Amino acid sequence: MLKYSLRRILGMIPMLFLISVVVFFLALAMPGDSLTGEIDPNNTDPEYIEQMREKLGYNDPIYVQYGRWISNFAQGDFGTSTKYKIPVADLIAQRLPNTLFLGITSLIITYIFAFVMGMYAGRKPYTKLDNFIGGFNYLMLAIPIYIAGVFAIYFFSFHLGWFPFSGSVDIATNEGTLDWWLSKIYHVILPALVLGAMGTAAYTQFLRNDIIDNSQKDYVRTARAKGTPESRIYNHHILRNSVIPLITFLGFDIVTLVNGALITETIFTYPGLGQLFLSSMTTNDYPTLMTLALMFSFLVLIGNLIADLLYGVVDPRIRLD
Amino acid sequence: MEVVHNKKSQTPNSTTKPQKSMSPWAMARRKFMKNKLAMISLCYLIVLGILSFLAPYITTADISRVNIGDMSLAPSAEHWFGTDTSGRDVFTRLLYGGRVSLLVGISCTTIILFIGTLIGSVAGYFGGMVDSMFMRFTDFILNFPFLVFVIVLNAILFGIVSGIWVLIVVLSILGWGGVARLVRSKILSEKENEYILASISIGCKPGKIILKHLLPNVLTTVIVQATILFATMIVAESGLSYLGFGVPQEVPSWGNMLAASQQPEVLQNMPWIWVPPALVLILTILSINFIGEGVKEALNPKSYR
Amino acid sequence: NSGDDTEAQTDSEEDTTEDSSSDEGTETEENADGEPKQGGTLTYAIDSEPEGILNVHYYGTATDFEILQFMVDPLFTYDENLAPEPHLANWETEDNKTYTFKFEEGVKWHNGDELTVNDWVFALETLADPDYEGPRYSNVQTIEGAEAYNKGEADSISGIEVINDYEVKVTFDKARVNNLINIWSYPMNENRWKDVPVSEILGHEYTRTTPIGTGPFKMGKVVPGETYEFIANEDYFKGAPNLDKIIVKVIDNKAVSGALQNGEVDMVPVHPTLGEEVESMENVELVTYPGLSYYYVGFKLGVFDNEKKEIVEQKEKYQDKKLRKAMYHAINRQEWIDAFFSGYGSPVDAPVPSNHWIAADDSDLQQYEYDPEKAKSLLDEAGYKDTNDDGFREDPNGDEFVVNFSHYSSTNPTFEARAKALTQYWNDIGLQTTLEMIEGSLYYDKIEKDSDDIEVFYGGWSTGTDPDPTALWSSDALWNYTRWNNEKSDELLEKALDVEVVGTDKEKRQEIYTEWQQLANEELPMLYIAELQELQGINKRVGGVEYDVSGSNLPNEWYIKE
Amino acid sequence: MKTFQTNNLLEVENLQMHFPVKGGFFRRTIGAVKAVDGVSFTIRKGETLGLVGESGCGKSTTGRSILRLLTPTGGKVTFDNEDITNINGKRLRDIRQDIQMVFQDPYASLNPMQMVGDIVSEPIHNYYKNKNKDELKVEVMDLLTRVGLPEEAYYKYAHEFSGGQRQRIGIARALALKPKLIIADEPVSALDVSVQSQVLNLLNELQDEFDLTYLFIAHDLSVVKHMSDRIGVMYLGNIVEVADKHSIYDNPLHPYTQALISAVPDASKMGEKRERIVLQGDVPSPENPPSGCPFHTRCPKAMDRCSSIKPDLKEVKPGQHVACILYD
Amino acid sequence: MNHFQQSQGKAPLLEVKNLETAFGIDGKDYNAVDRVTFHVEPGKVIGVVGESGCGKSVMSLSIMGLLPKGIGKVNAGEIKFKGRNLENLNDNEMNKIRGKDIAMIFQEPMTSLNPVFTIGYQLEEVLHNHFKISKKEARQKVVQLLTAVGISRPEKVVYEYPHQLSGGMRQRVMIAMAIACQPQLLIADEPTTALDVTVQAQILELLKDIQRKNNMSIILITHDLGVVSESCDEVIVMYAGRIVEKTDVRRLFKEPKHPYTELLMGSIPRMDVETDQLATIDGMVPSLKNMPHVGCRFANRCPKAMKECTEVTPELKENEYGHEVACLLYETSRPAKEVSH
Ligand SMILES: Nc1ncnc2c1ncn2[C@@H]1O[C@H](COP(=O)(O)OP(=O)(O)OP(=O)(O)O)[C@@H](O)[C@H]1O
Ligand SMILES: Nc1ncnc2c1ncn2[C@@H]1O[C@H](COP(=O)(O)OP(=O)(O)OP(=O)(O)O)[C@@H](O)[C@H]1O
Ligand SMILES: [Mg+2]
Ligand SMILES: [Mg+2]
Repeated sequence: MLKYSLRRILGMIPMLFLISVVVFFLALAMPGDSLTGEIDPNNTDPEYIEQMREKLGYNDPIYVQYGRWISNFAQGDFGTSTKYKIPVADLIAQRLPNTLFLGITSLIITYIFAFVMGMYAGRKPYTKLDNFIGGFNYLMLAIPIYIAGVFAIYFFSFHLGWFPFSGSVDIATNEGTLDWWLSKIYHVILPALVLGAMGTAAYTQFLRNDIIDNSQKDYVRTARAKGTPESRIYNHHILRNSVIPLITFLGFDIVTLVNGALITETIFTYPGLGQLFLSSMTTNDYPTLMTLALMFSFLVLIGNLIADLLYGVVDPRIRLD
Repeated sequence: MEVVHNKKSQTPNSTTKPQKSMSPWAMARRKFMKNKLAMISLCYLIVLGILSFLAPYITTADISRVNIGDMSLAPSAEHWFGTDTSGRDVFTRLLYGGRVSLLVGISCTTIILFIGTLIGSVAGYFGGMVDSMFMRFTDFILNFPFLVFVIVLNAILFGIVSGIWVLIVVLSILGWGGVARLVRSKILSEKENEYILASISIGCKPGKIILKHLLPNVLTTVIVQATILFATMIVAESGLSYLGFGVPQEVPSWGNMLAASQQPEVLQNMPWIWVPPALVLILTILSINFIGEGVKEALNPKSYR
Repeated sequence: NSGDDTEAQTDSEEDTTEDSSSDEGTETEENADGEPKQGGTLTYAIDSEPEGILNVHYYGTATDFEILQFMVDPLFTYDENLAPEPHLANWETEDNKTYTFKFEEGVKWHNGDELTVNDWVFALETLADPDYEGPRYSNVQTIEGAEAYNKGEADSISGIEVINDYEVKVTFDKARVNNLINIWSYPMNENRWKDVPVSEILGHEYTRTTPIGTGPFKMGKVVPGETYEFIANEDYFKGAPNLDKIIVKVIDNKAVSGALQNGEVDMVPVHPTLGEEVESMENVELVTYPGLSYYYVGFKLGVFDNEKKEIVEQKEKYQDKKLRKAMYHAINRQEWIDAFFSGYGSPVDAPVPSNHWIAADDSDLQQYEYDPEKAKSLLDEAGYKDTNDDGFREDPNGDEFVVNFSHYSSTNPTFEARAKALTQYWNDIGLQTTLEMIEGSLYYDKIEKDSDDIEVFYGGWSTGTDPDPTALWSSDALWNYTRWNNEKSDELLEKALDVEVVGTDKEKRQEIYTEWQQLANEELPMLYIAELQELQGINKRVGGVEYDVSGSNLPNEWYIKE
Repeated sequence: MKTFQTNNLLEVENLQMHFPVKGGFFRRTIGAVKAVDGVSFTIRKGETLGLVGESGCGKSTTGRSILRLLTPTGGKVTFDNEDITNINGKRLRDIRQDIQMVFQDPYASLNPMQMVGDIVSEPIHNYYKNKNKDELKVEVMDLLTRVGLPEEAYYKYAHEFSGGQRQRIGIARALALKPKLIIADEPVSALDVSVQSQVLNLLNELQDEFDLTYLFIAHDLSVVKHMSDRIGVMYLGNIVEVADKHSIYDNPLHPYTQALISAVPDASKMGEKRERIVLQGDVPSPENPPSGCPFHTRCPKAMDRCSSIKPDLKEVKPGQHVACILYD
Repeated sequence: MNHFQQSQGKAPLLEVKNLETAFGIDGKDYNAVDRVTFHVEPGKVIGVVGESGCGKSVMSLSIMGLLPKGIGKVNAGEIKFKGRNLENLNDNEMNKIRGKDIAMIFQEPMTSLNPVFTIGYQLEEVLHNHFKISKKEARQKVVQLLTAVGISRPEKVVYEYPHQLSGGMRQRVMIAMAIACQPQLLIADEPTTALDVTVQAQILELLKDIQRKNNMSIILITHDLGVVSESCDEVIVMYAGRIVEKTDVRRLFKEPKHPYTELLMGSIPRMDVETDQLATIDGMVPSLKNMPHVGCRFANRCPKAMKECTEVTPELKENEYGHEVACLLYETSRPAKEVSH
C-alpha cells in the first residue's frame, strides 16, 4: 500500500512536468499578455506598460521564461498575480478554504441524500416512492448546473428569502466564533446544493441499481439461507458491497467539483478558486491562471490517486502493492 | 404485366431462402421500440432535429436581425414565443439554436467516438508497448480538468478556427480520453473471449479482427457511451456559452440564448425569452438520457447470451 | 462604470472624479429633510469584483476605488463644473509652475496621527521611487527633479520644498495649464509606512487588509473580494458621519435588481438596461447624473509604429470622408440609445461629453442626424454604387465592398445586439457589413497592434477631470486608435496646453478645444455615438446622498431616515 | 477401426509457456507463471491423444501454444515434419489451415454479432478470397448439415441455439478448412450430460469421415478415455504420464494418475468398498511451483528425494511414459 | 447403508407433497416444479438427478423459502418439516429454521460468499443468528468448524477474504457454515460441480463423514450419476419439473425403468465399459413456456413414445419393491415391455 502510493506519487512527477509544459505553452499561446488592455490614458502611459513588460520578463526567450517559471514554481513561488498584485500563493490561500468548504459541504450533502434515497429505492424498487425518486433524479440529471443555480437564486433567495445569494460569510460575525461558522454554513448551503444536485441524482440511481443487482447475487441467497434477517442483509451485506464503488467515486468527485465550482462560484459570487480562475481568464492574469490550471490538474491526479487508494482500502479484493 | 427477373433468384439456394433471422441488432431494436419512454424521447429528438435543421425553410425571418421596434414582445400570433430583448423572434432562434446545439453535440460525439474508439481499440488489441504508450497519452489528456482546459484552449483557438468549430474542436480534443479508456478495457475483456482466439486460428488478420469481431461487440458499450457523451456535450456547449467561453455570441445557440437572458428583468418579467431554451434544453437532455437507458437495456447481453 | 460595460478604458476616470462634495448640496439636503438621523448601517454594493488593492496610490480598477472612496481624502476635489476646489489643502500659484499648498490643520489619520505635508511629500516620493510598482508615476513626473529621483540620481525631489508642517512649495519642470489637476493629490501616512520598503508596499497588510486614510470612514473587517466593513470616523475633519457603518458588498451584476428590491443593499450602481426596472421599484430611487464617457465607432486610417512613435502608413479603405459621413447619417443614434441603454444617454457629435466644461456648444458642431437618404446620396456621390445588382454597393472601382465591423464581447448580453443593430443601419443603406465579436483583451490587443482584422471598430473612452485629449488624439499617441494623422489637430492640442497661449484663462482654452472639436466633428476619424448617464439605485430609507458629474457628495453626510 | 500410421503428425518437445509476472517498485518482471513447463508428447496421424488434468494445470495453454495463439517461451513444436515453433506471418497463417481448434465455451466462442453462415464461411473466405459466393454457400450448408444442423441455421444467430448446437457450429467452423489436426479444448465440459454424448458421437464420426487427428483436452477422465487412443495426464504444467488409455485406466503408474482414477465416481463400483485415494490440499500455484517433483506436496507416496529431483518422462513400460522417481 | 424398506417405519423429517412452484413470465404463471412429492427420513441421503433446467434448484429453494421474491412462488402443495408446515411461516419464523434446522450449500462456491467480509465473520454470523453467544466463543467455534471441514490453518483463514481461498476451500467454508448449527437436514445443490475431480472426491468424503457423525439427512442435488451412485441411499430422477422415477439407488442402477433414466445413464461414457457409440437424447428440455400441459413431458424426446403419451399424464406409480416410475409403459393396465439396453 505504502509502496504503491509512493510509486503512484513518483509516477505523477513526469506527468506534472508534462502538464506544466502544456500549461505554459497554452498560456503563451493565449492572445495578449497581462498588460494587454491596460489602457488608462489618465494614469498610465504606454511607456509604463512597456517597462512593465520588460520588468516581468515577457520579452525573454521562451525557454528562459519557462525555466524561471517552473523553477520558481517548484520552490513554491507561484509568481505574483498581475491583477491582484499579490503573490498567487496568498491569493490561493485566501480562496482555497472557501472552495474546499463548498466542495466538502456539497460532497456531504451528496452522499447523505444519495444514501438515504438510494438505500430506500434499492430496497423497495418499483414502489411509488422509488418511482418518484427516480423521476426526480432524472430531472436533476437533465438540468444544467447553471440553470439550476440561477433558478435557485431566484426562488430560494429572492422569492422565498431563505438563503443569501452571494458571498461566503456575513461580515458582522467574528472569524472563528460559532456565529461565524453558522454564517458560513448558511451561505454555502444553496451553492452546495446546486453543485451537489447532479451528483446526488447520479449516485442515488447508481446505489439503487447496484443494490438491486447485488440483492440478486448468490451471497445474498447464502445469507438468507443462514437465517440472517432481511434488514441486516440490506443494511450490511448488500450495502457494504454497493458502497465500495460509491466511495471510490470520491476521488473522481474532485474533478467534478473543480468543473462545477467554476460555474457555481461564478453564479453565486462565491469567492473561491473557480471564480478566481474565470476572472484570471478574462483579465489575462497568467501567473494565477497557470498556477490554477496546474493546481487543478494536480487535484485531478490526486483525485485519481485517492480513488485508487480508496479502492484498495475498502475493497479487500484489490491488493495494492 | 411485366415479369421482373430477379437475377439473384437464379442462385441455387435462394429459392428456398428462409426469412433471415433476427440479428442481435434487430432484437435490440425491437426491444427498444417496446420502451415507451425511450420511443417518446426519440420522437421528440427527431422532431426537434428535423425542425432545427429545416429551420431555414420553416421560417423566413432573418434570425440575426435586431428589430429595435419589436423588443421584448410577449407571445402573440405573430411571434409564437414572443421576441427577445433584441427584438428577434424567440421561436425562430430556438430552432436555429437547436441546430447549433445539436450540431455541436453530434459533431463532438462523432469525433470523440472516432478518436476514442480508434485509440482504445488499438491499445487494447495490441497491448504491450503500444498499449502503455497510448494509455499514458490518454491518462495525460484525462488529467486535464475538462472545463478549465476547454476554456483555455477555446481562447487560443478563437480566431484561428472559425465559428462554432472552435468549440467542437476543443471539446473533441479534450474529450476523447474517457472513451478511449472505456473501449480499451472493453476490448481487453472482449479479447479474452474464445471467439477472438477462434478468429485468429481461422486466419483473420488483426485489422479484420478488430473491425469485424471486436468492434461490433464493443459497439454496444460505445453506443451507450455515445448517448451520455451527446448529452454531456450539449450541456458543455450551453454551459460554456453561458459563461461566455462557448460558441461565438453572434451564433444563436441555446446556451447563448440563456446567457443573453441573464438580466434580472428578463428572468423575472419575460419568461418567454428564457423558458423555451431552458425547457427545450432540459427536455433534450432528459430525452437523451431516456434513450440512453433504453439503448442500454435493449443491448443488455443477458437477453441473448 | 456601472453594469457590465467593461470597456477597459472607462475604468480610468473615476479615481479623480468620484469623490467630490458640494457644500451647497449638503445644505439643501439637510434643510429639506430637517436634521439627519444618526446611526444605522448602510449597505453599498459593487457589482464587479474588486482586486483588493486598498491603497489609493496603487489601485488599478475603479471598483477598488469605490471601496477606497469611503476612507481617503484628496487635497482637492472637484465641483459640478469639474473645477478643483480645496479640500485637505488649498493652493496658490502665480505662474502655473510653482504652487504653494497650505494644509488644513488638525486633520487626523485614522490611527490618530496628525496629517502634515510630509505625508503628502512621502506619497509623491513613493510614486517617484524607482521601486514603485503602481501606475501613477506620470502624476509626479512633471515635478522638477522627479525624473532624477526616479532614476536614483537624487535623494529627494528637488522641486518639493517643505516650508513647515502645513505648508509646502512644489515646482514643476515647466508651466502648464493642467499641472495642478495632474499632480497626485492623496497623502500617505509617513509615520506608518516609513519603515516599509517601497517594493513591499503592494503586498503589505496595510494595503490589503488594514488600510487607513483620513476620510469619513475607517476600515473595519475585510473579507477579501467579498465584503468590506467601514466604521464611522468620529474625528472626521468635516464633521462626524451620520451613519455608524457602511458595508460594501460585492454582488453579481445579475443580482443587482433583486437585491435592491429586497432591500438587501441600499445603494448600488445600476446599468442603464436596468434603469427602468429600478425606477419602477417603490422602495428605490434611481439617481442619475451625467457621466464622462462616450462611445464611438472608429475607422482604422493608418498604422502606428510604436518604436518610432509615429503613424507610418495610411490605410486606404475608409479614407473617403463622404463614406464616413454616410455611415454616420445612416445611424439612428437616438433610437439605438433608447433601445440598448433604455434612453439613459444621448447622442454626441464630438469626442467630449457634453457636461465637460470644454464641450463645444451644439450650435458649433454639425449634427449628423439620422438621414438614410442623405447617406445614400453621399455614397452615390462618392462612387459607392451597386453595380452588379446584388443589393449591396461596390466601391468606386466596382469591386466588392464589405464593411468589417468588430465589437468586443463579454458576458453582457446586449453587446451583440447593439453591435448587430449598427451593422444593420449600414446594411440598410446598401453597405454590406459583417460583424465579429472578439474577446475583450484580444480585441484591444488587435486594435493596438493595428491588426488587419480590425477595420471599423467599436469603443468607448472616458475623459478625465482634466480635459486634455492629447493621449488619445495626437498623432504620436499609441492610443490614438484610429491613427488619425492631422496636423491641425496636433497643433490645436498643443496650443491648448501652452501657458504662453492660454495662460490661466479657462475661456481661451475652451475656445481652442471647441475649434479642435469642430475639426474632429468635420473630419470624423470616428463616429461619435453616445454619452451615457451614470445611474445609482438608492433605497428610499437613505438620505443625504447627492450626485453630480464629479460623483457623490461626501459619505459623512449620508444617513438612514429611520 | 482407426488406421494407425507410424509417422507422427505432431511432435511437442519440452514445450514451455511462462507468463511474466510484473511487480515491484518499477513494474519489472519479477517472476513467471509457469503455465506449461516442459511438456512433450507426440500425436500420430489419425489418432486421438487425450489430455487430462485439474483446472489450471496448463491444458489449454498447451493447446494454444501449439496453434501459436500464444508464443511459447521454450521448446519445439513440429507439425507434419515442419518446425513451426518460430514461423510467422504467412507461413503461420498457412499452417493454421491444417490445425484448427474447438473451444470450451460454446457461448463465448461464437461471435454473437455474426450470422452462423458467416461464422462458418469466414475461415474459407480468409484463405480463398476469390471463391464464388454461391459455391461457398453450398459448401457451408453442406458442412452445417454434416454437423447435424438444419440448413436454415445459415441465416440464424448464435443466440438462437442451445449449447450443444452451438458446439456443432464451432465444430463446423473448425472443419471448414479441412484441417489435419483438431485441438478440442474441453469441447463438452460446458454441456449437459445428454448433449455431451451427442457432441462426442459427432466428433467420433467426423474423425473417421475426414481422417482427422485430435488433441482432445478435458478434465473428465471418463470422457477422455471414451474419446482417446492414448492419454496424457498433466499436473501443474507437466505431463506426468502418457500411455495407451487401457494402461492408464487399468494400470496407472504415476501416483497422481492413480489418485485421479480412483477419484472418479463410478456407478459400476457402487456398493463395493473402494480403495479411494483422497488427495490432501489443493494444486499449488504455477507462479510458485514446488521444487523437485511438482506433485510431491500432495503425493501419498512422496519421499524426501521428491522435493529435490524433478523426474523426467521415461518409458517405463512399452508405450507408457511416466515421470516419477519410483520408476527410476 | 440402509435399505429403503427398513427405514419405512420412522417418521419422515421432511415431507413434500404435490409441490408446485411457478414463475411468472409476462404475467402468466409457469410451473417450474410440478406436483413433486417425496419425503426424507432422518439420516438418509437422497439424491436428485436430472438435466440442467429440470427444476432441481427451484425445488430446493422452495423448501428453503428462498425463491426470488416477486418472480417465483409456491402455488400448491405442502412442505412439512418435522410435521410443521413451512409454507405458513412468516419470514421471521423461517429465519429461525434456516441455517439452524435446514441448511443449504450452493453450487457456486466462487460467488456464494460475500466478497467483502472475512471468512471468520461470515461463519460467526450464522452462529450469532441462532445462538446467544459471545464473540470469543463464536470465534473458537468457527476455528473448530474449519478444522472439522479439513482446512489446515483455520486461525489464519478466519482473517482471510473469500478471494484468497481456492474453490475447494471455499466450498469447505460453505459446508462449515451449513453444519455450524448441526442442522437435521442439509440441502446440497450441486456442491461439487465447479470443482476438480480430486477435490470433488475430498468434499464428498467430507460430507459423508459429517452426515454419519451428526446423523443428518442430506438432499444431494447433482447431475452426475456417478456421484449419486457412490453417496446416496435413494434417488429421485427429475425431468422438466416432474419426478419421473424414484427409488433405492441400487435398484435404479441395476434396473432403470423410465426411458429417460435409461438414456441418461447410457449417454455418460463409463470408465469400465468400452462403447463406440454413446446413447443420446435428441432435442432439449422444453423451456418453461413450452411445457406440454397434458401428457408425458418427455414424450417428444422419448424413443419409446406411444400415441397416448401425449394425451395421458403419467402418474408416479410404485411397484412392490418401492420403485416408483411415472411412465405409461409401467402402468399396471398394460404389460411392461422388455426394456432393451
Ligand atoms: N495470459 C495469461 N497470463 C498469465 N497467466 C496465465 C495466462 N493464461 C493462463 N495463465 C495461467 O496458466 C495456468 C494454466 O492455465 P490453463 O488455462 O492452461 O489451464 P487449464 O488446464 O486449461 O485449466 P482449465 O481446466 O481451468 O481450463 C493457470 O494458472 C492460469 O492462471
Ligand atoms: N428466476 C427465475 N425466473 C424464471 N425462470 C426461472 C428462474 N429460475 C429458474 N427458472 C426456470 O425454472 C426451471 C428450473 O430451473 P432450475 O434452476 O431449478 O434447474 P436445475 O435443475 O437446478 O438446473 P441446473 O442443473 O442448471 O442447476 C428452468 O426452466 C428455469 O428456466
Ligand atoms: Mg482450459
Ligand atoms: Mg440448479
